[in-house]
Amino acid sequence: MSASHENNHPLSLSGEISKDTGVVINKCYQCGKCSAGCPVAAEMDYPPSLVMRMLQTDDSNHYDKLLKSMSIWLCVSCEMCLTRCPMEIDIPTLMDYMRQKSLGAKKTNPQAKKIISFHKSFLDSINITGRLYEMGLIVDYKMRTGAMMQDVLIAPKMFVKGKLNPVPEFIKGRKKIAAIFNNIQKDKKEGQQ
Amino acid sequence: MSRIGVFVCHCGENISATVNCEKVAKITGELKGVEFSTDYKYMCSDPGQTLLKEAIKEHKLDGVVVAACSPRMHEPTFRKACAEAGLNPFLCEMSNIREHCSWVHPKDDLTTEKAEDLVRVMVEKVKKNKALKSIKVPVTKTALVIGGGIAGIQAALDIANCGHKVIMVEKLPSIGGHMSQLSETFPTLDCSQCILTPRMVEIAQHPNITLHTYSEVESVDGFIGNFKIKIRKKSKSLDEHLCTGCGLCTTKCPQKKIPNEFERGLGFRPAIYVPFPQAVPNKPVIDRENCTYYIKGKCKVCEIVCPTKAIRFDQEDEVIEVEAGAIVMATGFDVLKSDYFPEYGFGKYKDVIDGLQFERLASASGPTQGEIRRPSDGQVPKKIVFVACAGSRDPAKGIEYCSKICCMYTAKHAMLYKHKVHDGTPYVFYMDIRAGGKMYEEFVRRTIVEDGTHYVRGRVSTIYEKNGKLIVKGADTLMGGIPIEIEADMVVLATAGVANKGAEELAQTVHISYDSYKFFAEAHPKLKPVETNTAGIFLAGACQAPKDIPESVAAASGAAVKVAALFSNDELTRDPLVAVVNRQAAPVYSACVGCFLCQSVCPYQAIEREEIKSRSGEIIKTLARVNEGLCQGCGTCVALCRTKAIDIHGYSNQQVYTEIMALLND
Amino acid sequence: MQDFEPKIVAFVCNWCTYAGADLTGTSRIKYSANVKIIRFPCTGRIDFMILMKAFENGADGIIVSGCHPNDCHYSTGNFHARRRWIVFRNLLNFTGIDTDRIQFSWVSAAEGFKWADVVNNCTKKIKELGPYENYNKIAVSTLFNEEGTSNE
Amino acid sequence: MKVGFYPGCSMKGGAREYQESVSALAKVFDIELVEIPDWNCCGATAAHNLNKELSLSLPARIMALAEREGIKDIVVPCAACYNRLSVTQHELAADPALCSKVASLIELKYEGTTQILNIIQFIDKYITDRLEEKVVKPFNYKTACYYGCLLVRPHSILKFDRVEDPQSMDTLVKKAGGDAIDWAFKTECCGAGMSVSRTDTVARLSGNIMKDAADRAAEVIVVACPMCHSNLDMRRPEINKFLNEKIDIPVLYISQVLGLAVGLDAKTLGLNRHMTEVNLPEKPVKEAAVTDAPKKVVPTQKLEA
Ligand SMILES: Cc1cc2nc3c(=O)[nH]c(=O)nc-3n(C[C@H](O)[C@H](O)[C@H](O)COP(=O)(O)OP(=O)(O)OC[C@H]3O[C@@H](n4cnc5c(N)ncnc54)[C@H](O)[C@@H]3O)c2cc1C
Ligand SMILES: Cc1cc2nc3c(=O)[nH]c(=O)nc-3n(C[C@H](O)[C@H](O)[C@H](O)COP(=O)(O)OP(=O)(O)OC[C@H]3O[C@@H](n4cnc5c(N)ncnc54)[C@H](O)[C@@H]3O)c2cc1C
Ligand code: SF4
Ligand code: SF4
Ligand code: SF4
Ligand code: SF4
Ligand code: SF4
Ligand code: SF4
Ligand code: SF4
Ligand code: SF4
Repeated sequence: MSASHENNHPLSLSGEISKDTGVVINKCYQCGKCSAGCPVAAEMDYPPSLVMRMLQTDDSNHYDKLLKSMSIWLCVSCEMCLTRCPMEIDIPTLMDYMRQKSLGAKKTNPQAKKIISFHKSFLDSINITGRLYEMGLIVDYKMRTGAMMQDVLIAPKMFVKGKLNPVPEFIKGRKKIAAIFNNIQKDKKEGQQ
Repeated sequence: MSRIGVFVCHCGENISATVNCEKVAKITGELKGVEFSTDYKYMCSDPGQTLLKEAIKEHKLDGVVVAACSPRMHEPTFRKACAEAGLNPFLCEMSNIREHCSWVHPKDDLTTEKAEDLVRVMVEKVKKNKALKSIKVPVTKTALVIGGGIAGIQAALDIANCGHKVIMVEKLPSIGGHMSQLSETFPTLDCSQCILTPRMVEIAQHPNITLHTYSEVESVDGFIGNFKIKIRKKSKSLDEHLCTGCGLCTTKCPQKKIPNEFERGLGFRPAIYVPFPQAVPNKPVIDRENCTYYIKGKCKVCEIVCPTKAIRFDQEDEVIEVEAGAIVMATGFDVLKSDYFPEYGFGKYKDVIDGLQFERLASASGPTQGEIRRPSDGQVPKKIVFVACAGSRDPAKGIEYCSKICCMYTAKHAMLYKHKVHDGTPYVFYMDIRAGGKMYEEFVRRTIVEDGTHYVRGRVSTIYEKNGKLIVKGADTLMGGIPIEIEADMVVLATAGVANKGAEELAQTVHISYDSYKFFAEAHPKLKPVETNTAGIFLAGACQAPKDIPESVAAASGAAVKVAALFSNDELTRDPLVAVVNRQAAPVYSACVGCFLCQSVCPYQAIEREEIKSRSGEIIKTLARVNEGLCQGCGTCVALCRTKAIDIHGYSNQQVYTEIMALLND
Repeated sequence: MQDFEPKIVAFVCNWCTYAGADLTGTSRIKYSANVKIIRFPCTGRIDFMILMKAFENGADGIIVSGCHPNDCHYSTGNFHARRRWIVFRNLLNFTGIDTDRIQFSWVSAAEGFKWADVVNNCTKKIKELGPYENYNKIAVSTLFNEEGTSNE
Repeated sequence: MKVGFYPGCSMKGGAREYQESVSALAKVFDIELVEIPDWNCCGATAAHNLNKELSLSLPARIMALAEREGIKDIVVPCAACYNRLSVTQHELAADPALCSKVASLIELKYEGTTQILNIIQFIDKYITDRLEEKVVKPFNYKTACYYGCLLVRPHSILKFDRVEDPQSMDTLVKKAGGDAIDWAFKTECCGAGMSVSRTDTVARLSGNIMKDAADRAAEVIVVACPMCHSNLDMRRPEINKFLNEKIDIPVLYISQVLGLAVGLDAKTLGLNRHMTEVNLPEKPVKEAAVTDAPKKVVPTQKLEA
């Protein structure tokens, strides 16, 4: 009985995303509660409920717009939307997914440069030392973004308060960490071929 | 059985065009036990039936097979004809050689052979048929109505006006239900009390109706036509015959600050109280949990002031037993309360209220005499937000369904607000507007177009208090989901309609089924909406699912007609195609081993326990017994019984096996 | 195998599929004459002894058909039938009974076309499978001695 | 008593005082915090924003190292790290294939047997029973407990406290003799990891939080997360600019509040390291300061099925 009821249609775009993320996109009934509670919805080009709607259309143009949007980068993963969604739709996971797709397809919004740079600098720091080296992170970030003057005023104060470490801490297993980064990188490349 | 008659019908040409009817008659006439066989042009016509009747008499037939159309069409016709000729109607069977044969196959030998097969099957089956008597059950022409809301009131009056007795049981001190709490009612804005109160009074005065308020059903035994019910009449601490309802006691009672349930906590009442001014009966009860005398052992002010000496502090609960032939469930619904909406601050902020509280504020007899004032400081709210679907359509919170009434009452609330606070601004946050009723959509449009209510399509995420205002954070999905914030003075949540708290237990007490939301379940969602799976028990109103007043009343009248139909005869006659548990001589008594698997699957609770006792009263064996009054003949129990102790008339194991063998072994 | 005319028995409920098959007739939709119907009050009445009896007496295929879920005239009979089937299918497979020869379907009183489809598809399938000669009576009798006749 | 300890990167840098106060507090209650040897960064927001496998591998390595040391309980004071570790544990438990993949990536055995405790769970498990008897200097201030996002969300995984209007930190503050106020922004987002890359957003979000606390006359804000702390404390100039007013309410870690209550001095607790000066006025110890009967708290629940 069961086999004949299974859906054998080729996967739609939203079906594909649902399969990859486990989030059933069509469950969203556009109530808007996510947008109402999202702390950054006001700054987003597409508030979370609209993101859901765009995914539901199965229209690749809309998906493309999302990959190029600021919304996916402005989302701070605060989980408020998921917490209050009547349908328990995991938007944060979708946001993670689209961020990674956006990077992979090199479609990132130019205005998101700062945010992405920060994340990248952050990961670089871990890659190199195994831990976050805040001073290094800031320097690296400034190099990437050219935001040389940002926060120059608080750095000395932080330093005085003992909040900025002048020298990075290297963990013993940092080679292991680098290996993790490498393995993942390798997997990715293989996956793409 | 060996004198069977076979009658093959041509149905004009409908059958004979593809089936060789004469041949079928001839061949099956040769079957063992067939005494007579013939074919005829129209078996169901008068001459056809006469042919059948005469053959029965002439050939002393003890079994009849009519090979013709679908039994769903003419089985009753031929069974009746048999009965008229003196043959037990259940010894007549039909072979469907039209719908299942001549109409669906081409004219060839195979088709005729199939017709022969089909006749042979029935010939063999009818040999195993038993003469059965229709089941007759006496009927007690009294109805029990549980619940005295508008649905119960309507059902009780309709039944009573048909001339039958009605016993009404209401849990609270007064009948009236939720409708008595409403201000004005959509879609016409009738004053709720004005249309309800006369009917409440009618209940109290109707010679056919006995009303038990402050009472609950404790147990229900028996079956359709013959229920036995125990009712617990809770003590009112009052001799109702002496009390004149003067109300003096209620004004003198020193306990004055008890939150008033009827006002949904927006007002207070004393310990001895009448729930609301138009209550029926209009006599007080003492709330023992809050009465000083019951708590501390002294006070008795009410007793002292009562001019008729009606107070009875030592009165005890009374359990009475009544008999009824039918039961109408009309226990209504409730709305979600409590801490269910922490994100909306419900229960935390005084000015976040529910729909029923708003009804009380809008009601001319309510705590504010009908003025919309917010509970915290009595100010008139200038900006008010209504939140629809609060809890409904919210799988995360466990309620997936639409509560159906809230779209309409929210539109009504916005309209009433606007009529009372002309310079106020009402907002409604909604997901969809469900206004599918007569004049409903027009009503909602009026709220929007004429009264200028702002409808915002989006769900509210959170509400918090800031400097005496309620900040409502919502979104406008018609604007792409942009977040919006409203600084409101008051918020009304259209909280979900849910089943009553004790609904599940009550359903178990009266033996009816309920759905996963604990609303009572109808027998069929389309064609038996007021019946339950238990014969003789009917549903009225919002105990089945959230319903508005028109629907509740319609269902109640529907249930009343079902009851009246049931009461229209002194006895119930039912098809005897029911299950039976086999019985044998002692010491076996029955093949039944008392596993009661059958009981667990019967959709109609038709299987009972029967104890076989020795002379000394010792229980020797416990068996299953089918209550003929309840069994609907589905046969599920038969399929389940491992020892084949239970069987079903008309589709017995023997009959079915015979049919299979006859069909396959030609 | 060209002229193999399989014997197929259909066990159907009175309220949905029997009425549906009536409608097939009323609509004069043609189907193969191999299938013959035995009427039951409800699919809930149909136990496995009945299916076995059919095989025992030489049926090549069986159709069991009743109301759609939630439409059962007796509200739950078809659920019991379904549950029983799920439990028993494995057992039947295990004892070597060809469960491919038993087809379950839902046909409502309005689905005249569907009934014809069900019958035709089943006939086609059973024709492909050929006559059921391997039916193993011994296996079945052991099965029922050990397990009783049915279970939920 | 020995308990595993994962400080996380920020407690080695920007949130140094959090580590100092947690350590000092543990010491008062004779608890030895054993730092997981050679721990690495959990990857924080960056990893799960950019790379899912990385975001699981980094926390998995931490827990695997702890397992290797035979550590059962790991205290993770940083709410962000706590969240990452818990979510990783949850996801790996749910997907054995993914779990073995990650184990091979980190080249360590991973079983998922450790118990991840946030700072409040740690205190509840090891300290609360003995807290009240040790209070020598009741923390007599109107306190707004700020939980932020990552301590309570997603509730389906963390299952910690009520997701709306949580109470656990309030209870601790009350036990320390404080007056935990009712306010509306307990779990609103402060801007999280956007501190550097979207300072404007952080100023707005954190500003709204500060404003509500100020409106309700809070004297202190208490947090349990270095990220929340840095946004509310370090970004105060930007916040004040956004609000166009000067709010100087200090932001303390819960460990500092309890530390003060049990008599530790400001220096030991690292109060001097905050960017917004901590100038709490001395208050006379009220007799029976905690008379308010605790509010009855009904947990958020689904309607019983
Ligand atoms: C805020 C609000 C506004 C509304 N406005 C409108 C409107 O404008 N127009 C409209 O058409 N509808 C309106 N409705 C809907 C209307 O209230 C219901 O349709 C109606 O009350 C249903 O009637 P009922 O008799 O089925 O149930 P109820 O009114 O709930 O009555 C049930 C009765 O049964 C009693 N009872 C319960 N359990 C037991 C028990 N175990 N034993 C004995 N007695 C028991 C109860 O005490 C009660 O008296 C509104 C509803 C709400 C919540
Ligand atoms: C497209 C569509 C789909 C639907 N789907 C569903 C569904 O899935 N589920 C559901 O529950 N409902 C459905 N409905 C609604 C359903 O059809 C109606 O609820 C139902 O048919 C109403 O029954 P009725 O007897 O009141 O009226 P009708 O079905 O209209 O019957 C009225 C009868 O009265 C006769 N009549 C009319 N005038 C006279 C006269 N002057 N004298 C004598 N006889 C007269 C007519 O010929 C007719 O036989 C659907 C309706 C439509 C249009
Ligand atoms: S809250 Fe959930 S259901 Fe509502 S719009 Fe957002 S994702 Fe969709
Ligand atoms: S997780 Fe992202 S989308 Fe969801 S509420 Fe937070 S910021 Fe908005
Ligand atoms: S109890 Fe006495 S005082 Fe009270 S209403 Fe009845 S008659 Fe009046
Ligand atoms: S005895 Fe009870 S009910 Fe009577 S007046 Fe005193 S408190 Fe009121
Ligand atoms: S009736 Fe309207 S408000 Fe009520 S649950 Fe349904 S859609 Fe929501
Ligand atoms: S008219 Fe029909 S389709 Fe339109 S809203 Fe009403 S019920 Fe829905
Ligand atoms: S009739 Fe059969 S199923 Fe029912 S109790 Fe007896 S043995 Fe069990
Ligand atoms: S035949 Fe059906 S209704 Fe009758 S007793 Fe058996 S299961 Fe119950």
